[in-house]
Amino acid sequence: MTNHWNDIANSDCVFIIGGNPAENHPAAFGHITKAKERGGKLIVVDPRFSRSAAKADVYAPMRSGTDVAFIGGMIKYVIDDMLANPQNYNMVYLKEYTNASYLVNPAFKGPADLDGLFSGYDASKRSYDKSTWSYQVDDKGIPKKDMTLSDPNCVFQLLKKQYARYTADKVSETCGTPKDKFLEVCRAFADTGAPGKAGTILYAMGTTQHTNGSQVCSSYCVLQLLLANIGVCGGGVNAARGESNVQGATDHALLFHLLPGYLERPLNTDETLQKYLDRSTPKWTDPKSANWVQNLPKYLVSMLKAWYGDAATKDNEFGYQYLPKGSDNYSFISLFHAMYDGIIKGLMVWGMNPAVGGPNANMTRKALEKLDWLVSVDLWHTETGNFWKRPRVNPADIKTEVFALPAAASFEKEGSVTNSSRWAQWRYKGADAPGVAKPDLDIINDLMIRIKKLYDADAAAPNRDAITRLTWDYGTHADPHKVAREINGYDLATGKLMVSFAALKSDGTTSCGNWLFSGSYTEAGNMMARRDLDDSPFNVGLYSKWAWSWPVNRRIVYNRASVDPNGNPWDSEHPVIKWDAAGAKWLGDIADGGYPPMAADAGKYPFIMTAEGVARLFTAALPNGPLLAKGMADGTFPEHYEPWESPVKNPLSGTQNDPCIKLWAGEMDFKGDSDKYPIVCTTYRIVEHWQAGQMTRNLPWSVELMPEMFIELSEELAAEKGIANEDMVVVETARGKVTAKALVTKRFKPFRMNGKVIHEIGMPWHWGYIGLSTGDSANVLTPNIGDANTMIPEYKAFLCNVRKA
Amino acid sequence: MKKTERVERYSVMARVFHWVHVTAFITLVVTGIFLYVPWIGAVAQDSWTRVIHRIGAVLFMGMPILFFLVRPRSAIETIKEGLTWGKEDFGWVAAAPRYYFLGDEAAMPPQGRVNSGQKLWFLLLMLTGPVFVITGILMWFFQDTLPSAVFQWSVFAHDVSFIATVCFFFVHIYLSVLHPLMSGVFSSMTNGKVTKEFAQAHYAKWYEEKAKEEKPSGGK
Amino acid sequence: MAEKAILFDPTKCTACRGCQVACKQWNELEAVPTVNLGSYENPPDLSPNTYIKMRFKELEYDKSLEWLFTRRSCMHCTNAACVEVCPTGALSHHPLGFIDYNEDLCSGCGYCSQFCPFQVPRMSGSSITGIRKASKCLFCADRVTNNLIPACVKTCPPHALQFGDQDQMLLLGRQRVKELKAKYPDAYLYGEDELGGLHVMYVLPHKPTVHGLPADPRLPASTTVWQGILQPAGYVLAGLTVLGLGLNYLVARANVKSHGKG
Amino acid sequence: MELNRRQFLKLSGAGAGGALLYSIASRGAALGATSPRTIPLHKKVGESPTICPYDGSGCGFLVAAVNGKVVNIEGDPDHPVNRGAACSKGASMRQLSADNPRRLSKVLYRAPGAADWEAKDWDWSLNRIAQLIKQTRDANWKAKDGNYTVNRTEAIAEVGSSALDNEECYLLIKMLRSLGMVYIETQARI
Repeated sequence: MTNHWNDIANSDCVFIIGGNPAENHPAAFGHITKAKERGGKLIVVDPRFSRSAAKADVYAPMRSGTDVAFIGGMIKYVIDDMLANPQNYNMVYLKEYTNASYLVNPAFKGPADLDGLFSGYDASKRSYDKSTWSYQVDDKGIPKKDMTLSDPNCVFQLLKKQYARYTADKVSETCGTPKDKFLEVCRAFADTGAPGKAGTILYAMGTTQHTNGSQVCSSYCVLQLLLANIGVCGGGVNAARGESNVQGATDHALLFHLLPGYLERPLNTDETLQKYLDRSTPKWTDPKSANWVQNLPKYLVSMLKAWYGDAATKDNEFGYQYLPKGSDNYSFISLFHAMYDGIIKGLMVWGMNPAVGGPNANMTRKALEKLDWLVSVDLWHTETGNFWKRPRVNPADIKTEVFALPAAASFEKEGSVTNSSRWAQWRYKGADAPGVAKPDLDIINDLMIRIKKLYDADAAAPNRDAITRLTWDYGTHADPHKVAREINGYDLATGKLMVSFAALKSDGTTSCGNWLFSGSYTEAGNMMARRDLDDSPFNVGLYSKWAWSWPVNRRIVYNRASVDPNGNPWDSEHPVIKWDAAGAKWLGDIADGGYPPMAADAGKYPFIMTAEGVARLFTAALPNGPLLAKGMADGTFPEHYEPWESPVKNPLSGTQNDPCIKLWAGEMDFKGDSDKYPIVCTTYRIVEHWQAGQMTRNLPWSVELMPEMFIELSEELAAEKGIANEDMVVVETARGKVTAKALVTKRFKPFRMNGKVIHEIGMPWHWGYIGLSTGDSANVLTPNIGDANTMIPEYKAFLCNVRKA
Repeated sequence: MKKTERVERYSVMARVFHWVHVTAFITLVVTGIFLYVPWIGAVAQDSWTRVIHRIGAVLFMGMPILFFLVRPRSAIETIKEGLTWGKEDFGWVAAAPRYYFLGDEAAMPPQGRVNSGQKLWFLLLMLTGPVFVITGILMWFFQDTLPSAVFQWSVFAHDVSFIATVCFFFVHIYLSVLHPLMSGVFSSMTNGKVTKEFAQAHYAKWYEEKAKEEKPSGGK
Repeated sequence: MAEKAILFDPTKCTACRGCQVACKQWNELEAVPTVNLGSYENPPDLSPNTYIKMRFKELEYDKSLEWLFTRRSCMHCTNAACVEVCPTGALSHHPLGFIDYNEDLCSGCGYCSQFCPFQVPRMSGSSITGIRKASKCLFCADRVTNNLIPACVKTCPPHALQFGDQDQMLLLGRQRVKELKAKYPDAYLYGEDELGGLHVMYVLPHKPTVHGLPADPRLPASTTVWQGILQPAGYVLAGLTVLGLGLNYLVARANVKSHGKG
Repeated sequence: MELNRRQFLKLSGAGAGGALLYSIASRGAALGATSPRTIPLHKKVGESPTICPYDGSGCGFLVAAVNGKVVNIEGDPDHPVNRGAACSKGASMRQLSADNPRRLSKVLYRAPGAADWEAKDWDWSLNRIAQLIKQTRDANWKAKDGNYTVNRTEAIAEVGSSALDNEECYLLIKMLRSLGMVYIETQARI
């Protein structure tokens, strides 16, 4: 989230798309209700009428997988309205705080010119040469601008051209949304473009779980930037995260492509620390840009100091060579393919249940059989840990050695978790764990102590120092406070805890396990455990003294965009920050960088985390910097592509699918075509259950509320197929089939697109074969196909057929 | 001293049935009254009165049925007797106030085996008994299947029967035990016999018929 | 002591059903075995282990779809049939307005469950043996008499449930109804007048029957006739009978003696 | 119009023979009808702050336990995100506790080909896992990829966990990367 949960209450319009907070983030609805009580509007766009939609002022149905078309249409609406009525929009924000005025390489061509493709596409590699995705720069390397936004090569004009095709009629034809509903959404949300007004976009996995999911997110950013809704109270692009610490797990880089704090992993070619830093540190010559990420070397070296302590010296590149290097894609789908192919022999599963949660579950489960060993650490028996006794397999045929390690529950141990608002919150031990179950921290610690002992005794082991020299001084029972302090970091000269990452150094004199969390545990104490409800000075719900928010306790990121170039808030009623000229300091939230307002001599552009210092409506590909600085894989603007499995031809271009998605050709990878599978299927969660189900399908109270797997379909489709409510039905895709009870409902309606009727059905994906409540897993149906940038699977839109069982 | 001559009014069987029925009835009244009189309701907590009420109900329903099975003829005769109203009965109604208040025995026409008051008591029970039983069964076994209005009106009807029966029950006990004219009646339900004088005074018609019957049969 | 009330606003309810579980959690109620009945709704009905449940209903209104969520639990009536008919005092009016239920006193007669105009109280145990207890929403009596709010209200994320002084809740409810009138001409504050005022009031956008509520809940006629007429009449009759018999005894004893009979 | 029982009696019962009886009889009910019961809380409400383990809202809860066993969990009324509220999942959190017989309370091991689990102790299991990790890592070590020194193993993977605390995530990634692992994924990817 750019903003935070409480801030939703400040919004004039809450736009929920690709999410369903009433069911998956119910606490959000406390704040949404407040926004509505203040007169705010609630818009919900969703393929089905969800419990969130039930509370909406405006609900618009949209066929799964057509998000970019929908948002693109809104962008067109806003641009057209902006040109007609500029007084209704914050043009200063657009011109000064975004790259709308930046001139782009004239060689750049977009989908409007190239039938859905951007310049530089290489079909054989399914990737782009991004050299034309660049700015025109002057002799100092600073991009050229046209502040009138009229140069045909300026970002604004390119944006306008990109979305000129996305007319309301085209949106309706593509998304199946009735035109009047679409325009109602446009009008309601465009109203937040006025200075002092704010609209927020609240989304979740309905946005991301598409082959172009990253570009859907980008489309939200473009829309919000046009409406000047980033950085302000009640605005932002807010991802509602689905697990209590999925934010923290991401921050701490339990992902193949990252190191803690969103530092990029070393690639094969990063032979030295210097090479790595040169490649991943963004360089920018515009003096008004803070380009904060140029501090990256300080963060990486401090992390290495935390990991390797005295063994990390300038002479050995601070232990950089201890880190593994890799350039391949090791993401989730790749991982299970590698397992299926026998490359992966051992798997550790920590509080996760991929046999239910991963796509193409039949393949996932089959892949597990190839393992030599599997360790599952959990509170429960899971489908993953028990794959060898799943229905229709003979355990004797499966030679995998399996461990089920009992872990303590959240309230049976002490530590911190980071919520969607980026708040790291400390929680305490309130009860005892059952039997010999113990905290994961102890399990990890105990295991690593044993591993280190084995390597201490084996001088011939490869790259042994990486293990033996790793600092691991947590004793027999690791103290979470000690670990939290290591994450926060120390000034190694004084032994004092760091106050913030601003003081980290690249010379090895500071340590910090994760720069983003620097400041969370200081000499003043454990900031994450704070419980002070003081909301001064502006009383806009920042609660700056409650827990601790990364970065540096900033509650709303990009908050320098909430003020005009002189530091005065656009919305004086809900200021995030405000420049106190007399005191020469910012009041309110922790400002993005301590610099004075932009208009001042020493002032900086507001978006300190981009190299440019302004927000990107056009995602240029910069030569250096972290992943995103190098541009998106699949274009500079979000462009609509159909889901991998779609019942229609792309109405917006001749390019059917995202051209950069990786296509898999394993023996269990199947694609269904619309002749055999004409119905769109989507999967989702319901409030009564959680994720892969082990945390709720074992709880009698949760099971009582939602006892069985079910499949939701429209009355129209049910009539067509002769299905009555409560009938057992079979849903089949190219990958598998599930049988479950039919729930015939008015909440799904057929989409009428240009005369063609497209049916969509949906089902929750919580069930599996282990637990108090069992049932077929929806992910038996889902395809192994991922987003072009992140490889997140396309769970939300695929093709199926349905019949009475 | 010479024994007073006694005549048998009720057989052993009749007396056993009577007392078992009385026991059941009193059990039902006592366990039922808790639902009627709130300030003693607290005694009824934890359902023990409900259990006993059900046992009492079985006895209460069971005794007449058993009686029918064991002595079908006398059961039918008893019913006939209760339903047969002659001029003595209307005479009884006219004479009752003087008779019961002033002891004016002369005003009272001679009565049969049971007097008209007893017939009334019997008729009332013939009426309320089935009401108790039917509404009781409805409330007992069908409360979850039938509309709650059935239960509600069953409670009502059960209560109407309860009030009527209890009031008449007071009269019954009073006349059997306390009323000065009736001092001999209680023994008829204990040892089954009444004195000849009592029989002649209260059930003249019956006594005479009985005396006639006994002669031809040779008597004892 | 000001009477307390719960105000339920279905237009804010998202049917997360936190209330259903929070109630079970606080009151130590076990889960009921269920199956999917072709809807999100479950358990199918109130029961001794379910004091509160949400009803789900799909409805086309004004050319758009609505999904109505309605609370189903004890309404804590002012004119409460259950209290009227409870013979043991197990059900009573608490000074804070709610229907206090003292399970210890319950004799298991089941009258409350049969006379309630909302069919709320449920019996646990056996109607055959009669060994059973009534059960229903307790208004979290232990919480509210210790300055805590009821578990269902506390847990409600979208503030669809509110708790406070009855007059305060009335004001809030009326205000909310006024706001809803523009879109819903039938909007109505259910519980303001019903049964002398309910201590659980609903802000209804539609007519009560659309939400599955009785349009005009009343004490059943049987309650009035039974409790209001028959019961006192019974006392009167019994009293008159006893009086009459006593009188007879006095008169008869004197007269029968004077007749010289023994 | 409805007359309640007491009103009716005032009107009709007065003067009748049973009125006295009734007034005695109904006094109990009258008292019962307004019993000012103050009911002691039947259990502790909460004492130990925690954060919900379900979605990413980060709602606050309070755990009350007696002798280490949970007796109550409900929303933390001070917490700014939820102000004491809890959805059906949060409200059911108590059934995650040790009282739930479905919780794993033993270290379980399934030998290759075995039809069921067997209980083991921590010591044996962690030693065995450590050995398996070392064997697999060392036997599948990739020091070079082409000309580049890469020092990694692709034979061991880890997935999860967004259910861990930050401190646990940090120690886990520190451990995994030191082992040269690259197949590391969490729920964020799916």
